[in-house]
Amino acid sequence: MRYLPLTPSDRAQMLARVGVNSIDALFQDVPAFARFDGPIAGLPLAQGELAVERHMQRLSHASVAAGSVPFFCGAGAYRHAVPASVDHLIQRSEFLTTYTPYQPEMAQGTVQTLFEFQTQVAGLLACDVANASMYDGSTACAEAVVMAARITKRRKVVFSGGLHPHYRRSARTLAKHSGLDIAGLPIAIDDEAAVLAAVDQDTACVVVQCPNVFGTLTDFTELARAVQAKGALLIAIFTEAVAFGLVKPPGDMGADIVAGEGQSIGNALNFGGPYVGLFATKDKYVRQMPGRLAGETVDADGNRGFVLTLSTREQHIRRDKATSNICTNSGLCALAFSIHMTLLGDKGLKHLAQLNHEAACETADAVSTLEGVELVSPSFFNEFAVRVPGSAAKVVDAMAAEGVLGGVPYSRLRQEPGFDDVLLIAATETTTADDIAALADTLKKVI
Amino acid sequence: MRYLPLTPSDRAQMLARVGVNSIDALFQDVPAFARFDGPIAGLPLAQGELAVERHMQRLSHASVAAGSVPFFCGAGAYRHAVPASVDHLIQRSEFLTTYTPYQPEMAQGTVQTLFEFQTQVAGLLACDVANASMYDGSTACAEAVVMAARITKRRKVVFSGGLHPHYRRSARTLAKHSGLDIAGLPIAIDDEAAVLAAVDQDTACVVVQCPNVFGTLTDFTELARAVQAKGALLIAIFTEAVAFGLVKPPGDMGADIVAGEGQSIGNALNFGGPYVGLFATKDKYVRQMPGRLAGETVDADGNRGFVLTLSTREQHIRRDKATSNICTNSGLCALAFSIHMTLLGDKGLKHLAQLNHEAACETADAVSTLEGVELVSPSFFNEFAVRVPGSAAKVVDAMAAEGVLGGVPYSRLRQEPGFDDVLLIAATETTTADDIAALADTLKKVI
Amino acid sequence: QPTSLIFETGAIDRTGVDLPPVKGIKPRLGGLARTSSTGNPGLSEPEAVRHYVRLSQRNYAIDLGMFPLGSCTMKHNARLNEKMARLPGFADVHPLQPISTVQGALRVMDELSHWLMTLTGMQAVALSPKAGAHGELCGMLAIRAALDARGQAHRRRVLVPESAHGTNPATAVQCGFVVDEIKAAPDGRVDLSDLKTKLGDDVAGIMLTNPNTCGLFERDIRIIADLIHEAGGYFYCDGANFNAIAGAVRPGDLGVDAMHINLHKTFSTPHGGGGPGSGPTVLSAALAPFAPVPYVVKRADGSLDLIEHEADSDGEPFGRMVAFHGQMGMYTRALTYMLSHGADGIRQASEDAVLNANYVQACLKAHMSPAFEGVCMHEALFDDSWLDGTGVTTLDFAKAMIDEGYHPMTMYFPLVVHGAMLIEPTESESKASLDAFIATMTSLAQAAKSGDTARFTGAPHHAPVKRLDETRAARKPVLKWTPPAEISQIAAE
Amino acid sequence: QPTSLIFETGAIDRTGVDLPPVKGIKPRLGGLARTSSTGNPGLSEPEAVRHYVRLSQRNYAIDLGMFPLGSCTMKHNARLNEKMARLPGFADVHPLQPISTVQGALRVMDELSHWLMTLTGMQAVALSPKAGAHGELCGMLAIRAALDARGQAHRRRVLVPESAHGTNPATAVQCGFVVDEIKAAPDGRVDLSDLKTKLGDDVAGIMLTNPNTCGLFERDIRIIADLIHEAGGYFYCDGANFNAIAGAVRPGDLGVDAMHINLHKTFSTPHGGGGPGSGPTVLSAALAPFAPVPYVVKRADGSLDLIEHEADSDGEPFGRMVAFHGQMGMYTRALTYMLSHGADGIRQASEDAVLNANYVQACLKAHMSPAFEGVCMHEALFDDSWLDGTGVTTLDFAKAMIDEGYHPMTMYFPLVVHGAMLIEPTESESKASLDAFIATMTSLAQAAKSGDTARFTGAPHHAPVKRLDETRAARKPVLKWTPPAEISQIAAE
Repeated sequence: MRYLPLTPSDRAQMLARVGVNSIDALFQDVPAFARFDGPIAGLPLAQGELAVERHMQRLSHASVAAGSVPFFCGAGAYRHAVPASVDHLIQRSEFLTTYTPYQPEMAQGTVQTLFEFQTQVAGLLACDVANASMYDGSTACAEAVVMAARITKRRKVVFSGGLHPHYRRSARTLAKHSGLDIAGLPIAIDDEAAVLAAVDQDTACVVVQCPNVFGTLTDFTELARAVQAKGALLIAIFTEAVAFGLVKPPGDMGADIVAGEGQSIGNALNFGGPYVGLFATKDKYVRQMPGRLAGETVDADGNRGFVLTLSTREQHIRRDKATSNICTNSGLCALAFSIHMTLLGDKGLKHLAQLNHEAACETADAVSTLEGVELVSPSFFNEFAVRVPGSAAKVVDAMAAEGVLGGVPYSRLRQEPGFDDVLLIAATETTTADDIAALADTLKKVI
Repeated sequence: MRYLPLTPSDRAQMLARVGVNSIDALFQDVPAFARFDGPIAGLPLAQGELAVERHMQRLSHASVAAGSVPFFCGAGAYRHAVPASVDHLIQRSEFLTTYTPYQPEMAQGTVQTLFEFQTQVAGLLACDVANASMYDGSTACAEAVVMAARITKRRKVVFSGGLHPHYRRSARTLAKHSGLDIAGLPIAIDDEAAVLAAVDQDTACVVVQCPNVFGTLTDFTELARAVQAKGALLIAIFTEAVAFGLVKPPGDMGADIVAGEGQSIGNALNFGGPYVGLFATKDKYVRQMPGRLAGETVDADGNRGFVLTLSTREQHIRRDKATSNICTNSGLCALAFSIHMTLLGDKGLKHLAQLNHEAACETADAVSTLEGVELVSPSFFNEFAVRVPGSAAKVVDAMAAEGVLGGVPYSRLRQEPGFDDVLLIAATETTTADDIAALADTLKKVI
Repeated sequence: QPTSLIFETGAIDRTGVDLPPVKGIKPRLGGLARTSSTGNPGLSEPEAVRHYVRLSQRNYAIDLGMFPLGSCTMKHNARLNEKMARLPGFADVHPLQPISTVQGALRVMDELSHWLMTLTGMQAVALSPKAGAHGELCGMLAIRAALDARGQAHRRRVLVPESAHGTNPATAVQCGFVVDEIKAAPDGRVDLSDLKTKLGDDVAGIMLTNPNTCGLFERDIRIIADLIHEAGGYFYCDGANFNAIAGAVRPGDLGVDAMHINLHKTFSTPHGGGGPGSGPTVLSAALAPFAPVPYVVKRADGSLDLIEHEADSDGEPFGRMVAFHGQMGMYTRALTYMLSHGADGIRQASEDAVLNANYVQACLKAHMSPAFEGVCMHEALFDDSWLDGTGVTTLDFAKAMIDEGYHPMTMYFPLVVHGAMLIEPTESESKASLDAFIATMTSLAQAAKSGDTARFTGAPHHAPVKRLDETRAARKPVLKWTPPAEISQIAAE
Repeated sequence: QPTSLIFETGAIDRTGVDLPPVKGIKPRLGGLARTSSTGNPGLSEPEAVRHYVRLSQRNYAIDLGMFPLGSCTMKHNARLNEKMARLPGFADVHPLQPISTVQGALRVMDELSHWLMTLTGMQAVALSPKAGAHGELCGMLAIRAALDARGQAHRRRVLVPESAHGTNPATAVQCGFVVDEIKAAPDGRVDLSDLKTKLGDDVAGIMLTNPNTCGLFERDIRIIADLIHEAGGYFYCDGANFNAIAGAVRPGDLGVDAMHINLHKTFSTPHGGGGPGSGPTVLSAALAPFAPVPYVVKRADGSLDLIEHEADSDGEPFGRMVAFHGQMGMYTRALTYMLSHGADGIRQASEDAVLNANYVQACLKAHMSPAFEGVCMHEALFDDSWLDGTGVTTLDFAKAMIDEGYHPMTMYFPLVVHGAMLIEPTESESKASLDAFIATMTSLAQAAKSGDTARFTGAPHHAPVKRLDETRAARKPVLKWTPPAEISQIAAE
């Protein structure tokens, strides 16, 4: 077996050194009834690289790759062009096959890149401080909610109707079992600010999203002040990080905690994962923040170095008193994010965001002029919602049959009366004029 | 421009430091008539990564990839499965973006791998010594011929009729202009040993091939003795390095110089290049060998280290007295070869060779039983020749139209009366039973 | 050459990407345009590549040498797995494409599920958890959902051995449980009598690692499972050490109700400096109805479907843990690993891992003090009693290993052993590699005993940096780069 | 941890590949089965990966820092180029597939040819040469074929300036020419009067590098071209330094008849530790009929064809230089580079390369002695007169640069300058990088002058190995590994 260096003679020598006759002697503590004689049945035996690759290639070909067709899906995951150097660099052995940097003296590469990542994320979101990443945007949202409850020592959570349903559902799962009460507001295309009405003296936080799941942009500045005046925290969620090259960032609106998805920058679609959760907050809340943090320090010679820090918040030190049970971040995805950000810089990011917005504007014009199609997002960045005649899910399936991946029906995220006809359409810098024409033609044909 | 770090303000500062007003001042020695004001006309301007990738993808799609169809082409280039780790490792910055190891203290990675490569090649070919690679098999063959002339101080070169026509033609080009006389024997499927009859007191070397271009295997042991008895050298050529996992290697037959193609191990088809020429000889001829050599030495502390050596043979030292004008080897392809060899080991190589031979035997059985198809190679490793009714080139084109790349017509290599109907068919470990069935079915259909 | 931060070398007007010109279309941002700078400088591509390549060389990695990290399982990461994960049918597929266009991706999930259920002997698997701790959360939430479904919401006490990973108690608390610790017996295993005294009708279950964090197989595992089940609780098994028994023993046969599987340990998806991981959770028949969405089901015509919305009626699953469907990129890598090894190779890997650990223990026991007698599983555990009087601590010893070119072993864990040193070589190390490691450890041990304390207390001496001041970092945290101008401004104020 | 050879760590019965079982088919080898061992041991994949990753870290690379190597042009190698070269339509295509199935590959060759001809202002291009020296061979063979065709086979003398690359005289000799050296004038350029005395009716042509190897543009290039043409010879231009003028000046306008282009220099295909390179040769109208096969032609229907067999009648091309069609993998990388830069970017790159060299020269001229007055092109050339009396040689100085984290500049070349140090920063270096380099060079120069000779003569001190004994290696060459048993046997005999 190509991955196992021991030869039969190695094994014999080593067993002799251990002083046992057979490998079975090392499994002596396993109850006899549970021991197998040979390989477990029902599974294939070892295969060479060529055979395995053939199998995986067959499976790969059984899906439609986004890049092979006109493509307009978003709703929390976005197809962007990632420079080739990003994927090359994250595959370097020293990044790919290293461990969590608990031994910082031999992991400065990882810790310094995390420190740079934190700085970039804080800058992007206009927040005081960011952590070294979370699993993804949805779990970051869930952690933000329980963090707000910890800070405020209150038990009620208010979700806006514009929040991505998967985020709402994931946060609800964690919050409910942390003993919190959930107040979910009705689904609404443009009513983020309505959360204020639901805030009372029990409210730990309100959770809003911008751009929201329908693409709508809302300025939370006033809302944040009002919420904070009632002793609650404003949590601002996002699913498209590229937006903040062009759109006012949540930190500039006064959000207390900002959490969202960083996949758009540096990371592929990957059928939903792995992604990279971004998480930022105000300085004053840093010790209540979940997840890893890299910090600057000095070594014994006084030279600058970086370490993981504030780990007394974490499970491996605090056990049942930890701020979270998390013991993994999304390190390599965070590195990809950071490298892509470094290549973009402020200038490139703004340019990229502009291209995204223009592609979406052109797409919106092309589809909203079709008979029966109504643009319902009052404002948007690179994704917008339209209402189509009948079921959006059926329209999407019909377009797929024509070779166009024309967007995501809202019903895919949440089955809600009155929203069956809502179709979410995203465009990015990868969208071409031909793609837009194909979308409009196909949409016209199938409705 | 993403690859150019200087900003406009950098340029202005630097021009000031140099003490000139503009970049044009630095081009002052260029005659005015030859200077352009702006970009040269007739070429596109800079494009982003996405646009370039789209263009190259379009070009890529305009060819039929070997892996996408039943595939039986050989004739000097072979499709083998290369482990994923090989391509990963050669893309490491430290291998990919480093220079010729003229400063060995900061290039031990490269020089040591070349030393290991030389050892592996010498072992594979059963020769005393191998160099650090040549451009490819055909140029290695050409260099072998002029090296033999240098050693023997004779002027006549005898080419067997089983030598790959491209090799014969390339060697002829160099030999002719080095003042040598060429004696090319008639094309023959199984007549390698006939070269002996052409040897006289003027003969520097005879050039034979095993497996030859028709797949035929010949034992040169007696021939080598006879040729050497006449004061000439035997040069043994090969185009499929995997063969020597199963076939008696030329060193074991007493060849004086062995040269051939190493592409099969570690390297892709690449439409013909880059490949990696293997070159080996007897110890006594080492100072007449062209190309780079890595050798063992010690450093100032007495520790083992490796350097390029015997460079007094080379052009950068000897100029017009050099053994060759070569100043490049095929370093990265040699590294790929060496890594793949390291993974295979003697055991894996023999196993791989066996699989190749068996695939070829099965393919030969499947096609030679077809009405009108005659197997003409008396023996073979993983490639054999058949005669088909009419033009082999037309048969191949007809099969291609059916989606099968069914081999190489000999006429593609050399247009020779009596050989129009010869088709060369190669199989490797990548050939499946389905591929063989498709070849037989399609061949039957088109003849 | 020193390693600067990108903020020190980059420029705010420089970029390493080329993009087509913007068209100047009238924005539809509802007036919400960004006015502030991100403050993030750009680098040209050559500068960026050099920055990250240089930084990478300040890391140690499994491709450079051994990580004898108990409980963390740093094994070889095959490049084939990386290549497969990047195939367009996996990497370039959107999670919300129509189901008809993602059949290949669903097949990956379905095949992976089959492997996981077969290897564990369990009835169901929830793939979506994003990491080991997230998988624990999944399993404990399923237990809570099952208890609630049978009207036993009062069962809120979870038994956790004192040797457990920190994630165990943290997870239990995050699910609304309270933690009750079980003592360890002198042989490093669960103290059965202590366990018995802790049982009661408020017990929700037990969280147990097997092989446990002392590297020992819990001989009484079936008895423990039966006791818990008789008491009305569920048996959660922490799967971090599944790699010791994968292919050889099925946890389902031992009475386990839920277990997460670290794809990044047992099935070798790369650690990547701390993630992304993946923590699918297998479930017994009793807990199977409480799996979260999404999950893959087979339709009558053989095609696959994805259930993404919670059922309304029976089962009452606890909901959704994450957006989309989990770590597809890890599924493809793990499946590639499984297909490569096969059932036979996975078993052989487990056996080699156990053999390697026992070999290390046998060779080092004359120089260091094993925490427990007898053979171990895939980890060899030592305490620090052999360092008594040397003036060298476990930490010092670990840092000195860095100077010898090794990543330190896991230290001070499990907590039940004083100054613990937990060594897990994994099956990826050759005998020659183990012999070199053993020679180094032996020589270090001799140096420690011979009074050469400076070699240890000052270590590392030969790493890219000297020992870092972690206390200073935590006391006044500097968590992002601040422009020098701003720093001096703050200082001046 | 020391770096062993694979022969020391591998085992003859170990392998790092898994292959399906053989079937036991009766062999058809004509009795020619191998009986000897190759002697090559195998490594499992984890061992092999670790071996090569460790070894790689003993290399310096452009991704780690600057290579100020005059004439060798180590610039940034974009990863996009690597990615494109691996697309299946380029990498997984056989050179002898039917022409109808390789239209995309031929398009790459056709587009690359268009770029090369347009940038050089030449009429034809032979793509197949495998490297720069091979391209020289191609150009000189074309000249020989042209001379033969016009019945002037007696023209066998080739004029080569004494500052030329070693490949120039070596190539000329390999083509059956004799070499006649031309002196350099005090300003570092061709001595026109010496040239004139060397002309005659046995002159085949001149081989000239421009910008020349002193980093200077040959001002009189057009005069030289005219003189050679009037004398009945051809003008071969060594294109190694084309990167100084690409996109700004067309060699065809200067009277060049043939020039090879190093795709691995000017167009940034990676050096790979010494190859593979690629050396397409552009030809003037006079030499175009003498291009070797193969070449791409356009058919009436717009599709492409490949001419692979020599014409029989007119032109009498000199034949074929290589099997198949040259370095496709390099064509795709170079074309990707060209498309990325565009005509504007290529010009800008040349200008930046020249600016960077002049900046280095301007900053260092106070500390080191420039070989010539005035501005330079893309290389700054210094002699060693400033080291007089310090006891430090150019070689020592170069080795000391290694300790500072830099690859040495090109040294002792060109031969016309004593103790030459030829510095080519390329356009890939940022101003910050140049400033750091200048500071290091300045400080080293001051150290040399201050008498700190040990720092230089013992250098390198901080590389993976100390200075290596090259004499010993050449005196009794050890060119492959021999098993210790064999060595002791030899010693015993």
